[in-house]
Amino acid sequence: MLEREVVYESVLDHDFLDEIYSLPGGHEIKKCIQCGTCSGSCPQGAVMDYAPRKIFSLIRAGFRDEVLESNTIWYCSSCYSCAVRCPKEIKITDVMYALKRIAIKEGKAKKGRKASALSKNFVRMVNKYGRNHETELMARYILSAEPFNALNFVPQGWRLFSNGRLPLMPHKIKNIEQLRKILKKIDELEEM
Amino acid sequence: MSERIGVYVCHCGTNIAGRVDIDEVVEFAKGLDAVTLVREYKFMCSDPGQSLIQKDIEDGLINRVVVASCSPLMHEKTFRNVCTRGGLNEYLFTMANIREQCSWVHVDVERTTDKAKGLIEAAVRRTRLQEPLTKREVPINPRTLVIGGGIAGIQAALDLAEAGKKVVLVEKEPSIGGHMAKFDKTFPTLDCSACILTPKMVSVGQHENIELMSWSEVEDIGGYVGNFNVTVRKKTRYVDADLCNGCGACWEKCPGTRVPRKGNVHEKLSIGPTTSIYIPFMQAVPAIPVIDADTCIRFKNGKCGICAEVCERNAINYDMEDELIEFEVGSIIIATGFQTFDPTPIKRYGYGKLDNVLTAIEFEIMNCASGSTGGNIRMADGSEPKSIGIVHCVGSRDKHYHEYCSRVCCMYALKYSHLIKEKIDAEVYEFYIDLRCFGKGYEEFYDRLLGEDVRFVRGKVAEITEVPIEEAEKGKLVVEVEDTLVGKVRRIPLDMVVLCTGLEAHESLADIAGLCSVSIGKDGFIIEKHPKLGPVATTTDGVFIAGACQSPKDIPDTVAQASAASSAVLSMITREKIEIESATASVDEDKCSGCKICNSLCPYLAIKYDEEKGVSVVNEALCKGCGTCAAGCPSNAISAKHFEDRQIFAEIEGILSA
Amino acid sequence: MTFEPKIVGFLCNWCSYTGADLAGTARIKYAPNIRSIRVMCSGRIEPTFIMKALYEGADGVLIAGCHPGDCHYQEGNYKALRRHRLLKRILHEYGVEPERVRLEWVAASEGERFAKIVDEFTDQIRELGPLGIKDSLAEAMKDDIDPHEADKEESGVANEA
Amino acid sequence: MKLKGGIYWGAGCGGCDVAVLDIHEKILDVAEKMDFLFWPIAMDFKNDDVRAMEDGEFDLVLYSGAVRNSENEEIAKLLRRKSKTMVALGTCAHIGGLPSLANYHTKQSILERVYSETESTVNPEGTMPLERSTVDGNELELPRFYNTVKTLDQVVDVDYYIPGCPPVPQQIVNALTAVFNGELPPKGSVIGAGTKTLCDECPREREEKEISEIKRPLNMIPDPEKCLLEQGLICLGPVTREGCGARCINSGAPCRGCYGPLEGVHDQGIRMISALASVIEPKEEKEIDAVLDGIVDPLRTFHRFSTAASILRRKKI
Amino acid sequence: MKYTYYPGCSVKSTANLYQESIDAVVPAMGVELEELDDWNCCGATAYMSVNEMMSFAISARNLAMAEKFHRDVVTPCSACYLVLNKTNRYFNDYPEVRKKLGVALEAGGLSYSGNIRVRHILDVIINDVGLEKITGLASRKLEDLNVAPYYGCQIVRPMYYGFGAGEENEEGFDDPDDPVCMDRLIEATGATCVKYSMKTKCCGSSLIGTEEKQALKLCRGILADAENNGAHCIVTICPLCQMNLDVYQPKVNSLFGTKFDIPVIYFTQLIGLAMGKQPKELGLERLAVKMTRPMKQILQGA
Repeated sequence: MLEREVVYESVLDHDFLDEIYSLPGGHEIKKCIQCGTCSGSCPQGAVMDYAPRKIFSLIRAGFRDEVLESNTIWYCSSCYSCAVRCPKEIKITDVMYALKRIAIKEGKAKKGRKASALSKNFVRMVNKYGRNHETELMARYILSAEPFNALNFVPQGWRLFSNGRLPLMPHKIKNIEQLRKILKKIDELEEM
Repeated sequence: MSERIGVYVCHCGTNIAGRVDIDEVVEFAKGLDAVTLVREYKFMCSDPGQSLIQKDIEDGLINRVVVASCSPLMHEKTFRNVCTRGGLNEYLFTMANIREQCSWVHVDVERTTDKAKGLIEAAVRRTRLQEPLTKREVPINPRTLVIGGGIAGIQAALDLAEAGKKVVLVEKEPSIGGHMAKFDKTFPTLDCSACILTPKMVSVGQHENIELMSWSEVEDIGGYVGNFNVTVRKKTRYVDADLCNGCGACWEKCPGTRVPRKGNVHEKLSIGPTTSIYIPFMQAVPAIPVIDADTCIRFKNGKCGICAEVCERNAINYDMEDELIEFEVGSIIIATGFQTFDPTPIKRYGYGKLDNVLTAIEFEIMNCASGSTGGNIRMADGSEPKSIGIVHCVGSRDKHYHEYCSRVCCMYALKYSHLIKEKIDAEVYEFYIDLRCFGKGYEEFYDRLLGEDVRFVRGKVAEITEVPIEEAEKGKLVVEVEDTLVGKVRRIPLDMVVLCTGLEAHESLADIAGLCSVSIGKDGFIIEKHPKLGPVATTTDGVFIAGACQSPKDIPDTVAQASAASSAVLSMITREKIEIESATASVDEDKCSGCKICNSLCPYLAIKYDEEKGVSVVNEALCKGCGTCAAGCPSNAISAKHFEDRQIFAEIEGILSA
Repeated sequence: MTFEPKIVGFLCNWCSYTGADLAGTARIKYAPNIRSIRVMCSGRIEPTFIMKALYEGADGVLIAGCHPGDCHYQEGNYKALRRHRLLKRILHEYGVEPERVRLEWVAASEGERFAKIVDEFTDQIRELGPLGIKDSLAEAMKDDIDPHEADKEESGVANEA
Repeated sequence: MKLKGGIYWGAGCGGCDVAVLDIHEKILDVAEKMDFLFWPIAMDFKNDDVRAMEDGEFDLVLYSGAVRNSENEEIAKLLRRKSKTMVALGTCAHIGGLPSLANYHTKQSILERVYSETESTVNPEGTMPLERSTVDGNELELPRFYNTVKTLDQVVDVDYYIPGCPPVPQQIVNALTAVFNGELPPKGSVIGAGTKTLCDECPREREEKEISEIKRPLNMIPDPEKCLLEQGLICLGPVTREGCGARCINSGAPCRGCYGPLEGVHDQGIRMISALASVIEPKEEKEIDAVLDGIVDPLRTFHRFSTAASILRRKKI
Repeated sequence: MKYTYYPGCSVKSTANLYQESIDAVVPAMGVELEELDDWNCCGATAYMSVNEMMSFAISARNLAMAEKFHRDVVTPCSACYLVLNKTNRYFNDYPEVRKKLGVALEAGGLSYSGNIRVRHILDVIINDVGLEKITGLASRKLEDLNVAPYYGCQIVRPMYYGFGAGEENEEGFDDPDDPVCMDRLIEATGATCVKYSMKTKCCGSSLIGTEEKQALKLCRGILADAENNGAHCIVTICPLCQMNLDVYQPKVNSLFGTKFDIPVIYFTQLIGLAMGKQPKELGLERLAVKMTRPMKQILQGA
């Protein structure tokens, strides 16, 4: 049997591009001309495994796991600098969101363990109260993601608390049931 | 004689047959009223296809023709000619477009076939009611108007003049020459731009067949092919052209200061005098100065008059006014050229804010040996840059600005690299997305540059900043860019950055196009008659295009198109007569009550009210057949020939029946 | 089976018909529900044509001309616009949803846009359902029969049978 | 031999019959040439008497009014059978007339409006007309009320039309004279009216039109010399056949279109829409709409007399 | 001028000082903010990372509730501003989104037609109230106060703004790379505007919990550029930016060995100061990085 260490087509996922393409806002992705404006504009470009431009070429070529397991998507801080500059008007930030969701759903968010923990806790908070409750969010997040690093958060917490900026009690919206009904309906629709 | 319609269904290879069930369509057509003959053929437009129709007409089998094939915009003319050759009036023919608007755009064979049937039935029903129309011919005025005196206009005007035809060349600037007059060298051969352009400019100025109207603008165009009426505004120069001998005494002594362009610290870069009375550059044709009234001291406070004093020929006249000149021509060549994209809106490139960020045109003038820097490349502080970045695709290939590729930037950018390397000892970076070196000798030029140690970085520049992070960046412009081939974001400190601004349609083009009734595409350029087969003609007969008014072009392509346009004009003039639209509107005087509703509807003023008869009358020579008046006529007295109500009603019935 | 509307397009020669051709040249796919009639200018399009098309069975009518300012005949499209604005005001009283008659500007360069408009319009009309003017007329007339005549006819039919 | 004539009044106001009487002493000339055997408004002659006649026995029948119910239709068909020449007299028979405005409603909604909804109606039992009812043991019958008002030629074959609401008496005289002298134009023609539109006989001065505001007669006093349309009044003169002598216009009121459209015009009201919109001044959608807002009830303004003859004929049900 | 007010979660907690200053200054401008009853969280960046459609749905609930008032919605938070606008954009541009949201809202007894404009309070103050009015209200002399305007990233992202189907507000209300509206506002208050480059660079707020070091690096860049250009304080418009640059400033110092001491205040606090209000009325004492001595001196007119 011959052997050559190259990337074989059989290991690539050629449906990945269309998967992203078919999402609302994903349409422009096929138009990328690999100019690099996004990477050059990204504040985190340097620390990412692959800067945004390369993410697009990886998606095109079908390197599904490389994309979903990269730290890139978790380093995106949603500043939209890339998206606002992209000459092809690709909604880059929105694509990053889509990748985050797929990664979380498929359990590929290893490098985004903390970010996904924070996001999930945030969602739990909103679903519970209708609003975010900073204090509880941070407490839950630290417990679930960084229990050994809890002390790190204390000084900031104190600075907020001592200046009267950290309410201890959550605010629950009156019609939380309505919000939940809406969410439940979305859930049903997404299932279909 | 009853109607005997022949229906000819074209396969167009598989273009139609691949999506439309031809057999079914043929069977269907056979069953339609008045259809006496149905044939199918692989390519109706081919010689054998055409002969098929011609023979059927000649044999007396049919007296009306329907061809179901491509778009009438493609082949209506072809098949009309077939009818004429066969001895049938060409207006007894209709095309059913079952390709562009049917087989090419739909997927489902059954439904596409159904649609084809509907379109054919519509055509058949309409054809039954069509009436023969007589061709009209009008004489062609052999004089031509050329709008724009850049290299395109110059070339077109000279070609025509050399053929012995009269030309009026209108240029809105004080001199002809256009952008090419500002260039030092031209790619890829590096010829001296002035050396090749100046002789042509001089011939224009001296040619007995060319009437040059510089510092003039076209105000109005009326009429139609072969017979256009043109009104030109000759702007006042405040200098009598008949007296002035171009000695230059006036601008040498003028105390006023004119700013050639607004933008940044380089706004005074100029290839001509920056005085208030000026010629745009030394080789100007005509070499007659113009007073810039905005900066002239005389016009500001009446306190000067030096130019008039020094003029030995008393050519200065501060009271001169604009003149309107009217004349007639038979054809028009639009050669309004381009303007460069203004990069000010792209804030992240800092143009206008960062002194040493220049546009391509500024850099071009800076390089021009006869310009204000004497061809020396200098920073705002006068010193020589040690490193220069050249940024490609500024305003091009970008949905926020222009989606198209400006086509010339890659090559002029490479030319800059070469000029810089030739003139000074500086590092040069080319920041590009793709290098498009497609013309004759272009790739070879790129190859040459690769050997000249130019640093190529593949990546669109994200940002140009003056905020340093490293010591070496202090006092420099820093380009942030992803080097996409390396996959790293780089920061590159530079002394000067040149923005390769794209080409866009000249701001005057939309007005000119409106005057000539030609369409502008969404890119802002003129839409040619056909992108491949009619690149110099427009949708308006008698109006042709040359150069960058059609799309961004380099000099060789522009010159080629200009010559093509002039030869198209020549072939038209040589015919001396031209057929014009027969499908005009006409008024049935027995029905018209003279309500005057139609009188204001005609954009060509072809409808006049006849006081004596008390009815409105259409001047068919002026009518272009739009049919607006017919639709507005409340009494059905006006009919739009070939688009009569009953014909369209029949079409509606047909299109909905199958 | 889903309802497939019949749509008649009236396209001006210079912009919209050319734009529709461009969609073809570029092989952009769109719904086959539209069948177009070419006129030289959108200014030629009489509201009468539209009523006629609706009467003859069109479920929707698309009028397309050059963008404002771009008319090949300078101003024909403004006339089309004004006629359309006025016509729309009366349609609902005929029981015709005004959305069934749509005016769009399509430039010669806008093949993609033409396709998009057709698809969108087709969906919209599909949602509105069939117009069926003739059926509705027949339905309305069904009752408009002299009861005696009807008796006679019925018995007549019975006799023949 | 004296000719035999008949006059019938379908769904209409009777104005056409009055117009016939309004030919004054000329009626004597007519009576000399023709015997009117059937004229319900003026004399007693039963339907059965007509039925008893030979087919084609009438030389001329003038039918006025639209066809609105089964009786109208029955008589129209009967008269058609019995006459050589059938003339639609007046706007209603010609193009539907005012009664055909009912086509924007349904039979049901009209009955409800008339028998229960109108402000002056007291009908607590909700009594509605019945086609058949029994009174004192006798079965009574009413003609069927139609959903759709029709023109005469939508029901029977019509030979000629005399338009107008009502027709100008002189026109009736002209038409009758033509019949008497055997000088009839081709079948299907409009007789007694012109071939051009009203503008032809309108005495007002006309210019090119650019309308920037639509006005109503109650809000202005129009210039007596100038075209009313140019002054912003909706005048249907341009889409209406001449022949009336510009009656309304001469009294300062705009034409409302009773003489119907010219030959070849498929829909009078829609044609007016096209003509009027053509000469409205603005180009911007909003400004156009602002001008059009001045037209109160555009549909019934343009189709006041011609709904039954319009392309769509009635509101979709 | 009456608006429907959508404060957002932060303004009700960690950014309560923002709210205090808004309450203190807007009445004088003739602006009336009526808080949307029972509003819920917009979803911010975090919700979007888990479920896009639900994120749009919770946003849409707010828009639907606001629609019946037929007034513009005003929010002081850049994140809420972007998220609500983006929801509008997707709702109007993507029929599948519109459909789903319509059905979901219906389940909650609500409906939305996509016609609510969401605006940032900065936009309202600059474009509806107008700078002349601000100048007119300014009584305290601030010309010695060097203020660095920090716009942050999410306020100038025109691709999501404009409203109605297919309609795009090409320009947003300022340029994405070089916004100047707050510069003008600072000048209108009488203070001196500091020109510096980092005014639209991301502060890393959404990374602060997860990739703290990276976020702090971004903060450092902004603080350094402002300091190098002589800023006494930074003025911001977003609760998330403020918290990052203010509360985490000591941490930036300890991590990178810098000595930043730059108060980060809200633009409404600056306006309040110009109007002559006391720091306490404006919530200024709640800052983590307290007002510096030079700053206090300037305020006292010394």
